Amino acid sequence: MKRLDLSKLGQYVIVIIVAVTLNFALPRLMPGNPLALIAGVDVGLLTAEERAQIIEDVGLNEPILNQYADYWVSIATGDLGQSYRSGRPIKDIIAERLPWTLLLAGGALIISSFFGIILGAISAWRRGGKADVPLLTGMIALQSLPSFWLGMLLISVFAVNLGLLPSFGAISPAANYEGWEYFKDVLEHAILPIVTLSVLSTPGVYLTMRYSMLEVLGEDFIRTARAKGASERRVLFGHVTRNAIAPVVTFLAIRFAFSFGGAVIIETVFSYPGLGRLVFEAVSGRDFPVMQASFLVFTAAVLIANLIADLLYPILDPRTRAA
Amino acid sequence: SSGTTDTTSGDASPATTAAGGTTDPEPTETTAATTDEPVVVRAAVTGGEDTLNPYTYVSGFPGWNMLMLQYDSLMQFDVNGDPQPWLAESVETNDDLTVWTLTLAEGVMFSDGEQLTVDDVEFTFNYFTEKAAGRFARDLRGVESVTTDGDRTITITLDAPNPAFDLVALADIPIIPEHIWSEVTDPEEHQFDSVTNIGSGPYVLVDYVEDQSYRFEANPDYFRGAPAVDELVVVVFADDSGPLAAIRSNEIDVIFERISPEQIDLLDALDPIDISQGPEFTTQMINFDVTKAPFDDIAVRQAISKAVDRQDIVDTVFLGAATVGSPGWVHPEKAVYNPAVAAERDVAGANALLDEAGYTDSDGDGIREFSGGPMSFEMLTNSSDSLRLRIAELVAEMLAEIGIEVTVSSVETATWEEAVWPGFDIANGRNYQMAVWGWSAPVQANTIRVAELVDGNPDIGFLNLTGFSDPAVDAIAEALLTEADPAVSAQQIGELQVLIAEGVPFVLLAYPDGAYAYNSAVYDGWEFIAGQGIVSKLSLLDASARP
Amino acid sequence: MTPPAIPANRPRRLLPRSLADRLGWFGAIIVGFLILMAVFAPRLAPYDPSERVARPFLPPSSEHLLGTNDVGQDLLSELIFGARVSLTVGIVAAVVAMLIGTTVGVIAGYYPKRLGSVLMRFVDVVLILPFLPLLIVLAAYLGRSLTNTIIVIGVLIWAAPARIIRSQVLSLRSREYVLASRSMGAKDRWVILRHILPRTGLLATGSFVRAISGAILLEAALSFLGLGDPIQKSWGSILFWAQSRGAFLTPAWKWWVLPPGLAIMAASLGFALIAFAVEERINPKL
Amino acid sequence: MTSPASIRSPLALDAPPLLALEGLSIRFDMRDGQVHAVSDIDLSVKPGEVFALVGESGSGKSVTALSIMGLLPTPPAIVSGSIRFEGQDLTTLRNRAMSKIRGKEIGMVFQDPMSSLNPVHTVGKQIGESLRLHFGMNRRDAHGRAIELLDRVGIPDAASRASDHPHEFSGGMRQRAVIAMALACDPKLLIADEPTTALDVTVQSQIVQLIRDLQQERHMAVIWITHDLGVVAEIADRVAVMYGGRVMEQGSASDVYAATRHPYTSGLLRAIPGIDRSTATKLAEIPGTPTTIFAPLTACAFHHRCPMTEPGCTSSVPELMATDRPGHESSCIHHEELAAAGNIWLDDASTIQPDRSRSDDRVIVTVEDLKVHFPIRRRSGRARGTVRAVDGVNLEIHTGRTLGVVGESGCGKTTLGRTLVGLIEPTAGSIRVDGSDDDTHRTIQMIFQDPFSSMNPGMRVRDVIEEPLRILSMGSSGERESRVAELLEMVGLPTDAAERYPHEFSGGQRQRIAIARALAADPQVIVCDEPVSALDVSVQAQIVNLLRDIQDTHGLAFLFIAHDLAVVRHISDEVAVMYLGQIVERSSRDDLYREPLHPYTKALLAAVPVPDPSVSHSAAPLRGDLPSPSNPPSGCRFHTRCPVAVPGMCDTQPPPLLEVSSERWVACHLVGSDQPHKRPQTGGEQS
Ligand SMILES: Nc1ncnc2c1ncn2[C@@H]1O[C@H](COP(=O)(O)OP(=O)(O)OP(=O)(O)O)[C@@H](O)[C@H]1O
Ligand SMILES: Nc1ncnc2c1ncn2[C@@H]1O[C@H](COP(=O)(O)OP(=O)(O)OP(=O)(O)O)[C@@H](O)[C@H]1O
Ligand SMILES: [Mg+2]
Ligand SMILES: [Mg+2]
Repeated sequence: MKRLDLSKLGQYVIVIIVAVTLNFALPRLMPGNPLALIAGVDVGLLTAEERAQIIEDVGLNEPILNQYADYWVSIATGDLGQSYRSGRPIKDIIAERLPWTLLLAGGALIISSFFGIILGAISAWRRGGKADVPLLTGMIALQSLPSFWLGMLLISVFAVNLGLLPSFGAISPAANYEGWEYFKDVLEHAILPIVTLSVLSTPGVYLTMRYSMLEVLGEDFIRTARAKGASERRVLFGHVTRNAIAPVVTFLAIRFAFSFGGAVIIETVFSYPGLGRLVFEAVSGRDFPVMQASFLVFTAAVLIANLIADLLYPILDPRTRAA
Repeated sequence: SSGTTDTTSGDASPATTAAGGTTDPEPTETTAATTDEPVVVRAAVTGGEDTLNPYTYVSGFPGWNMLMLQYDSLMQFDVNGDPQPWLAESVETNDDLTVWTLTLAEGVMFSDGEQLTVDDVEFTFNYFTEKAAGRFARDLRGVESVTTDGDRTITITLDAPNPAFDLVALADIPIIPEHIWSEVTDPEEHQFDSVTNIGSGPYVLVDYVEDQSYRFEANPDYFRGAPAVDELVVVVFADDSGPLAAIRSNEIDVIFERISPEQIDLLDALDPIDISQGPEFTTQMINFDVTKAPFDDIAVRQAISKAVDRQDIVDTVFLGAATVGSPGWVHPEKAVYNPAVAAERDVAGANALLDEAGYTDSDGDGIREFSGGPMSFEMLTNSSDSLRLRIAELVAEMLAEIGIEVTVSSVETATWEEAVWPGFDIANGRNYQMAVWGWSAPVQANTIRVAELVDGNPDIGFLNLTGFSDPAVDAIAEALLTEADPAVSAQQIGELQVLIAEGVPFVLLAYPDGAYAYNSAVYDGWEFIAGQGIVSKLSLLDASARP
Repeated sequence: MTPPAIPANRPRRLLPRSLADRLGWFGAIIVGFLILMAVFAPRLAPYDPSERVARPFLPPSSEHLLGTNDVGQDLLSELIFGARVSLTVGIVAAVVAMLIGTTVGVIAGYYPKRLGSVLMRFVDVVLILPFLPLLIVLAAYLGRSLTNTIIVIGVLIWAAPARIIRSQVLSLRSREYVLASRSMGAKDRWVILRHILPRTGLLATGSFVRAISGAILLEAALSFLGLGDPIQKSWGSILFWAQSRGAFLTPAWKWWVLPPGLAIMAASLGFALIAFAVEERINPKL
Repeated sequence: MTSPASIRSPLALDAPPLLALEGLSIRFDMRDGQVHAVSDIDLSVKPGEVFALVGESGSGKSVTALSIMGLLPTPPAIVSGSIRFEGQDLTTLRNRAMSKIRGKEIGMVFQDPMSSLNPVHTVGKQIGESLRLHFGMNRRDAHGRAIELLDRVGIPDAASRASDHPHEFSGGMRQRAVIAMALACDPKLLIADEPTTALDVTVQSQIVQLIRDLQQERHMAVIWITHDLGVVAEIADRVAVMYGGRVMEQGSASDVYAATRHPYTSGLLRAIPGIDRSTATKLAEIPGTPTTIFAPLTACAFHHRCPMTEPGCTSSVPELMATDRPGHESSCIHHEELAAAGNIWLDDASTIQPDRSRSDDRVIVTVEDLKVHFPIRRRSGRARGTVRAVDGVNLEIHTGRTLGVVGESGCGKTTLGRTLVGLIEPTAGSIRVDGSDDDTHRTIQMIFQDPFSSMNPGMRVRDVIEEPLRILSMGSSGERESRVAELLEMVGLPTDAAERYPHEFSGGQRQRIAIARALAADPQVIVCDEPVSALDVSVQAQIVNLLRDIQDTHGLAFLFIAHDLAVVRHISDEVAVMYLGQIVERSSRDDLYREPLHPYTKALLAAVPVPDPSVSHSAAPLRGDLPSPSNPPSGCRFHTRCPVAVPGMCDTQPPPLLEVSSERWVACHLVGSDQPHKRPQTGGEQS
């Protein structure tokens, strides 16, 4: 592998700086304040001094630039501070939430890439054929489904009416399963949200794959491969798919990062204890440190995904390797 | 009020629960017959409440209610919402309600086996006073001293008469163990867990997964007898529809949140699911900025109050599951309610009022004008409460009939709060014209708190969000706060209701009922406390142990 | 560098495109139908959707084909009028997005060095912006109204078209006819207005239609989360009410939840199909 | 290096044909019409012979080749007739059986070597693939064999290059690799579809040489597809000329060239500028342009453009007929008259071009020490080096005269031209334009190579031609309109063309529009960057003649950039030869072509194919490929490829461009007045 390009790195740095600044500014630009959250209950009963004390305790009275500088320091030291609401270190909170979101996003990534790539390949290979038309139409239709609606309907059908799967949460509450039981429990809870996320992201993979395949199919070297006497199978797997996969992988990387953001709706619908729900709650309560930290995680996810895509691309497509 | 309760029934003697007419065999009998078949109840809440220590719970409801499963207060609400002796066997006061003398019950243990003593009570009062934390410190304002006398007597001296001290403090404050908390110097920073979640209450929090679940185990040595429910699992949902799905799919057994009105009949119709319903003291009202034209004109406010059809709101929005709002603030279920202020819808009267006061539609577009232009206002609601949104829509429809145009603006909750109550301090003024607003149950539960809502002096009327000011109202409100004689106090409240109905500091529309859904096959001993609902230790104790 | 054998008059238009065309027409029919519905809503709808015409929570009947909602408004009428708001928001938000996206894309593509890479970094940032707080911030400063929902959606979705248009402009700016124009002394303004923009237009059409499809979905999601304007009768807000009044779990889902969901899907699908057909046509390689 | 081919018997002329196409027709059924790409042709290829299929763009050559390989997309292609390979009808074979023949029995080389290699696999793997497919070789053996093959096709250091990816190869190396791939299984028939068209003349002659050697070594049959009659003359045993999906003429190479029996063939041959043709006359044109056949033929496909057309030509489709020579067939019903008459083409070729005296011209553009350097950027945008595209060029352009610029691909011709018109900022040096106002754009205009992409497809022809006038704010709209009409007439297009769109025109017509546009602002200099290299030979002549006419009537100066030395010779007054961003020789046209002085010029000229099979060609004149312009060789940039380079001098000191005789500049240590003893033989005395 070639070392990472410096100017590319510089661009990442710029994006990070701007994104972090926005992450800092957005919560503070929002109307409302975190007082109620920090004070706990019945904020109306506080005296003015008590209010001031609370604000001072969390450092919100400091000049905005100092707060901004502190935020950078906290990022640099990896200490993301404490939640206003629970007072717990945000590192711990994120460490608890992230695996669940990763499970959903990862599960959906695997499922949607599996179906998306295979179906996309079939569709492109038999373009305009019996499989392509319904697949294409169906995928575009799936892409048009409102995600929350789909999630709610799935709950309604599979959890409420059929009673097959749990409707909420990541594990059965307070069940304390172990080993295989635990695994099964987690799986059962993850099925509906993963299916919802997958239904939403498969069409994108499919369309990218189909498009990419069609483009490769039009290339001269496919004709060369046939002229060599390669069978259709071999052409498909040895030449077409291999060449078509690079854009799909890039798409998947980005898609994976964005499913973090998409998790907000899905995790709310399924009461799933991931990062998306954390953000939603932090935003409603103006839990500044949690908001900042989780935006940071989102930003990092997108940047890392981009980076991975950038690093993978030359492996998948030798033309882009530095000469 | 004072009274004593027999505390000897500590070891759970089997007793029949209220006739619930369930298909199940009588639950406690089952418990007795097969002791290895514990009663487990799974409850749902919306939004986490954190670690449920006195400094870390989040909301007044159901956070405080869940907190109090682990702790006890000196007094305990009964089904009517009145405080009754609890940890304190007896509660006595002097005539001007400044000295409260309590006798502690015997043999009360914390869940770690330590005895609960008067020292713990004294410690608790001092601790909450010193370590500022909103709710309980405020309760204790005005406490001059707390002294103990022997093993069982505690004397609390107040600097001024406080007729509601039992309600706001004695029945509200959890007694915390000195041997744990004396080492906690900074409770805001301190993190709690099941080791330090030590109380004397009927339950022990044994398991907590943030934003997912709580598991409470019954305290078999509870001083009022072992609870009827052996294990309570509280599941945290992200939104209101999650619990509704889960109770249908049999994944939970009770919802610890009020269900919305349309669900009442639907859920009740399902088989093992029953509904416990009763009056609650939450409110739905219209606020306006009384300091600005035209709401500074009493005629306009009165016209609005006359023009709204409270019954229609109760019928349409709450499908009947609410009480029509009293223009005088006090809930009709309350003893001190003054029936003379009952609301009558009178559109013609409202129009006449406005015409008289000079608000006419001079350009014929159906909207009246005032000095500042057309009477066209924005009414804020918070988008997370859909019933409030509907109320706003209906009010807009109703006010259109008197030539006032209302545009409903639904905003996210914090934004709405910030506009109506900037920084939660009325000194910051107001940034709205009209808003649908509501107070939580405690404000209504303690009737004399009405002073906080209407007094023109910000120190007293710190919940006076509309900026209302009327010397007559102020005078009565302030007198009310220290009135020791219940009869006089009732008289004053009666007058105040009339003044409020006339002065219209806000337009009270309705008091929504509380309705709770539960699976009666699993447990049906739920007790509805007036004004508070079913989420309380009472629901989980044997009927005989309830006050 | 100079393969001389550029195939003369190879008929590009002769390639078979029937599938894309058929799908495109299918999409156009759906969209046409929905637009007619929106335009003639006052005539088609049996009732005024904002008027309480019957008891709340009525199941379907001959008077109210889809029953009534939680305050007794006719659901069918809401659905029909909902097309107005949903389509308007979708289309106008897409216009906003395209205006921003095209401007940024064209400038970034035409000046790819400094200005362009700065702009593209900006696009990157927009793509990773946490949209929930952004939305609340925008709504707080702009107030809550249909116009602002439109602006918010537009601001959220312009980045994708900007990227596509930029890459198109990058390739256009080195086309020989652009070089020809510049060799005649054309200023950037001339080249952009006369050559780049008109040629980008076609591609932008595809992005535009796709953006409409996305904007309709986004409007529905925002309304559903209560971040739109639930007072407006859009399909998303019908679902918001259905959700907040528990209709997903009751038999009412059949007449309260399904129809608006399908309407959103149909609208989004219709535009997506048109976009697909348009893009397929533009790309001669496929 | 034993190959199975060595067992095969030598060429047997009377042997049964290896491949026989009988009644082959190929049609494309599209939704909005049919294209009749090939109509009922019969062809046969004997074992071991080189059979050339010649014709202009769209004549059906590639389609024919693909149908032999069974690689036409069906649908939309519909193939009828039979294709017999060793007696077996390939059209009846299923795909599976066909893949056993593809690659093993018949190998194929495609035109564009870059796109015919799979970018993600190494070159060695791709060559080994057919061995593994057909001989079941294991990975290691296949790789070893691939290295041998690469070595055989002349890739230096084959063992290490085999694990490179295609993008790491230069154009010429890629084509060698593709050839190695096609030959891997030692096929009996090699089909080469325009294998040299994308390559420089220098590389082209290397490849031609290579295939000829391989063909003789292995006794395989080759079908060589090309539009370039020059290349064919060097290699083919037999030739078939196609037009409009029909075979026009077929016979041995010498017969087809020397005793042409079809008007189309003779027209083509005359239209080729030729390196040794007289430049005093105009090029011979074939009027009209090749067209696509949308309906079944009912007449001779060529009758629209043929000077001999008479009713007999349109009454039926003429079949191939035997001519007066054995094995030579023609489909022209007049072939006997042709045999008698010789040339039937209207003799515009005898039109004498006006002679240009040098007395009345003046220098209009002076370029001094021009340098254009490009930073090389990665995908990420970071600079990683510099391409010295133009590196110190001095020249003058004279009014009314043409300066031709030649050189291999990538030597900086285009960059030079674009810098002149202001498209590229020079890195150093100056461009001075005399006798004009400050706006150089009014003085210098440009014509681009690709007539398809140089016009905005969304604009009407009128807008296209008007554009420079509007940009330079010249004339009122009325004046502009009449100017457009005037220009259209000048370039030989009907006035109603103004309202139509560029895509409605053929390549040649579009290039006329481009010329009209360049003339619109009445410039004094026009930079023509490969203006005819995208055009068919028959049309190319029309455009070259048009340019000359316009120059004569308007006294314009041209900078004429081309890689085709014959075309440059025909149009230029003076020629500059570029190598790696520098001019290595500059001289008057006649001197240069008669007596090239610089070894590079000589090599270029030697590589030009001559459309005459009787002229035998010398071996490939130049070694290797053009070095990278980002890292040019030290000293004389040409020393790495120069056959006469003197070590110690040429590789250390850069030779200056010296005026070796009047109006003649050469940059070579071995040429020049100061070193007469080292002057190469050909560099005769100049006065
Ligand atoms: N914009 C550019 N950026 C970087 N390198 C360039 C650029 N334009 C041209 N080059 C490089 O400069 C060199 C000269 O290119 P140029 O196009 O002038 O050659 P040419 O002689 O016209 O070749 P051809 O005959 O193939 O047109 C080549 O190596 C080319 O890759
Ligand atoms: N896949 C296809 N679909 C439709 N028409 C085609 C297709 N391939 C070729 N044709 C048509 O068939 C005719 C012959 O094309 P062919 O590629 O054989 O020409 P050629 O002689 O090889 O020309 P060139 O020199 O441009 O390669 C042309 O008119 C072309 O438009
Ligand atoms: Mg008016
Ligand atoms: Mg008016």
